[in-house]
Amino acid sequence: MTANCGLSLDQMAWRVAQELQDSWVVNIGIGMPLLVPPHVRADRDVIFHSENGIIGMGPEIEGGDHVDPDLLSAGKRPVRLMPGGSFVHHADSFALARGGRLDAAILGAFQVAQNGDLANWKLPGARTGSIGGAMDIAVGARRVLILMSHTTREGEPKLVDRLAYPPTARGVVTKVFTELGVFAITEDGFVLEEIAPGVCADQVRAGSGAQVKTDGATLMVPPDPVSPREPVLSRA
Amino acid sequence: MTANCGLSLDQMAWRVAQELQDSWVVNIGIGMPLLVPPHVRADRDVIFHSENGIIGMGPEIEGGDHVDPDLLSAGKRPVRLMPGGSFVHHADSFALARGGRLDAAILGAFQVAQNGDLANWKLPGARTGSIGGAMDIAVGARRVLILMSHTTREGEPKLVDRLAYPPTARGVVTKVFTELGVFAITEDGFVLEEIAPGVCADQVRAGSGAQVKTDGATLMVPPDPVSPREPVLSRA
Amino acid sequence: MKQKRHETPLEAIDRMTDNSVVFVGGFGRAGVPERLVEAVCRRKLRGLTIVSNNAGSNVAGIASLLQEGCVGKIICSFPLAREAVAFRDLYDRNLVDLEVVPQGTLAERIRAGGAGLGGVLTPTGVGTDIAEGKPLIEIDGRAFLIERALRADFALIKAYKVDPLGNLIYRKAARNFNPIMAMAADWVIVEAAEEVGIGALDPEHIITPGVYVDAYCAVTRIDQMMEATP
Amino acid sequence: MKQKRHETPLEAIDRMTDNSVVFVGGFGRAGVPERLVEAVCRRKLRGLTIVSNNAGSNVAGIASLLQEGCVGKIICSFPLAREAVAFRDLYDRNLVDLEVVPQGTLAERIRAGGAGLGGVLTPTGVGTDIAEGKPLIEIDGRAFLIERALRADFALIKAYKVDPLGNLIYRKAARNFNPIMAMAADWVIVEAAEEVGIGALDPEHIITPGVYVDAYCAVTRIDQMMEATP
Repeated sequence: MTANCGLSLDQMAWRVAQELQDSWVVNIGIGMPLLVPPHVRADRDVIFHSENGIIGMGPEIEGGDHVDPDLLSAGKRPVRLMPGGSFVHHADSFALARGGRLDAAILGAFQVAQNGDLANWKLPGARTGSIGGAMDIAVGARRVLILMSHTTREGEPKLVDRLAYPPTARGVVTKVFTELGVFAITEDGFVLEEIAPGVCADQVRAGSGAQVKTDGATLMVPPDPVSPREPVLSRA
Repeated sequence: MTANCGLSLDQMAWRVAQELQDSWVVNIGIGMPLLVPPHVRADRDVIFHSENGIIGMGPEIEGGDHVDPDLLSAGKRPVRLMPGGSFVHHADSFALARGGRLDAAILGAFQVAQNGDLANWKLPGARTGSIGGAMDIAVGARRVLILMSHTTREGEPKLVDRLAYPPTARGVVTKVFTELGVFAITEDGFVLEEIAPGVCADQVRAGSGAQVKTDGATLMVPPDPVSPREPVLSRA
Repeated sequence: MKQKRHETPLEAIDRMTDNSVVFVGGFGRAGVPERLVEAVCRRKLRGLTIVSNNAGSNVAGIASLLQEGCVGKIICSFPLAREAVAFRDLYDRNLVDLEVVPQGTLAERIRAGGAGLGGVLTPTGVGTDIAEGKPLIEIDGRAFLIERALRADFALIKAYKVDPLGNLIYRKAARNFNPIMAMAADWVIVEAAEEVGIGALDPEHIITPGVYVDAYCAVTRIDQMMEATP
Repeated sequence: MKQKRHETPLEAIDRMTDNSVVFVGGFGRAGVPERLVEAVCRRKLRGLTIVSNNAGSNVAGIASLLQEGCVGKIICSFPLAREAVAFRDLYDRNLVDLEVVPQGTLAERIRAGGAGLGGVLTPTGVGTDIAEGKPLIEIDGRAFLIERALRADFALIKAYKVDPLGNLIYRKAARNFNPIMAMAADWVIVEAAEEVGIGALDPEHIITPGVYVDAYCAVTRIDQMMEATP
């Protein structure tokens, strides 16, 4: 994360949440994306899908006596079920994901390439990695929204020309949300649509490993502090 | 049907029923096979599968006020559900049929070839025919038991060298039950295992369009009259 | 929240257009969305490709679509039932196209469409007329046909109960093709016998999650509308 | 009627043998048949290929199988969870083989095995490491991998309730892989939280029909045994 520059984690989560429209069915990946649901607008009913077979997953809850061991998120943490929610088995859960009924998936990433290729499961040269549901969800969701830091801890760009990491899926990413702004994947590669307050276009370009079209970007105005509708109870 | 020769329809149904072992899961085709269930031995629990999603189908019932329009056999006639029965959707119903959990299927046939090929869906030269579930069930069941008349109404053999009718499935038939006897499909073709009372081996060979090994056949002794456990309420 | 509820079958099908591919649930008369089909007849839609187990019996359901001249093609497993009078008549006069599909293959092709798969490898139909023109593949010495996924523009579904989110349960063997068809169409329209409130259906018992349903009408009135608890 | 009931987990798994392929239900700790797994550990079976979503966490479930030296290979989607300590240790020392499968592909391969299919065509994994060595097929301009069906010799299933016929219901997200694994193994062994009588489970609510179940044990006692009505 670029220190002291751009959006806070909560502001990033808030911004992704604004993408989610009323009645959308949305899959939330483990890690940073788990911060998004509490920021969904109060006038929008978003239905969260968890790949372990929960349709209409509610927010995560703190541990304790009221925790149900049979009601866990994909990140294996206790959650609630929303009214009207239901359960399906794993094949049916991924049928939903691949079958076109996911309006969006919010995933983390190691790298995103300018053609929409996504890498988020395995480090280069590693003997193996954990795919989980990422490949199916990335391929199946109508929109793949990536929530990630703009660069690695070492300052390496994560928006890249071509993936150096093993791919999760090809040409699937719709938009990328980082602390510096919102990036659409277009025919012409990365386009900065919104820029975070206090960030300039040069910073964005300098931190990216691919061409980024920055003219035409609007200034993002997040509430500060952002107030989630529900308390964020846990951090990934 | 060869008139006045060999088993009655009820005796044929009785004989097939004797094949069914305790706890077997059995699919019953439409037509003549529907006569079989009432003859299942009282000391054997046979679970009937109906391809429209009924597991544990009970006997057919007469029409009337107590008929449930949502509980029909594959032949579209009102049935009961046995205690412990359940419902699945069509994909899961055929998953069961193809997936190896059907111990037997009892089907009718136009022709059976000595290599176990089965024809039961389309007449030669016909523009089309009704497959229904026959192809899947014939391919999926562990044992395919054919219940049919030994010859056509015109006296043409139905046990044949090679199919003249369009095939339903290749090499799937286990045994054939006709009014003349019980025929196993073996490496050496048709083998007459049991012969009906009053029938001689020459008759069997004369009525068949393929070699039938008849030596070693035992005499079948059906109860006469056969008494079904449940009244046979309808005829196909 | 998306408004899925419609007052009448005619309103529920308002998005349907000519030349669509349409799934129609049901096996025999169990689970056939007869009121929706009736509405399609009334709208006199043309050139529909109907995917269903049967080609209709007597005058209700798909038979009425055929008689009204709505249907250009039928994809089914059992076209020639004795009662399929309307179909036979049109088929004999070459006024309707037919694709016959083994029933289990039909079910899997629809499910594959719903699951975002390209198709399945099935042993059903190998060595038969059904195999003509289809790729054959051998796995561990056994032959399989590649059967392609099947999706529809619209699905007409008959359910027992529906809630405002579109969650469905079915009744006995009226379940049949309905749940898989609801997964595999771009726009899913439901005719339910009864509408209930959110929360009235036990999450464990729901067969078709509401996310698959786009529009519904209830043949009977709402009998209870429980308040959604947050 | 086939006697499926066993008094203890150890009796329920009595048919299991070395070098089997074994499905183990569960996701995280929800729906893991921990008592059956414990019994497998006690029997010190060897050379098992375990198919499950995870490679075990901490010391329970699959982790204990790994620590006891029962496992030759793991087929799973998520091997490197932070808590997969036992797996990491063995894998780093090359004492266990691994096949990583995308989670949805794993689910479909198992379901295909249960459905008697040879495999499915999936878009998942196209253009990635997962595609290596797998046939690619194009349908309507889109690329799909042919992924082969997966069956097991034994399935270890965790259910909520079971009846003497083996009918099962599950509880919430503990359902996960259990119903599809129960369809795709030659011998299916169930650990249920509760045994109920025939007829106590509503036919509409049964998730796994008893025909799939070969053996079960109940962790708690029979609380009711209704008489089967003819």
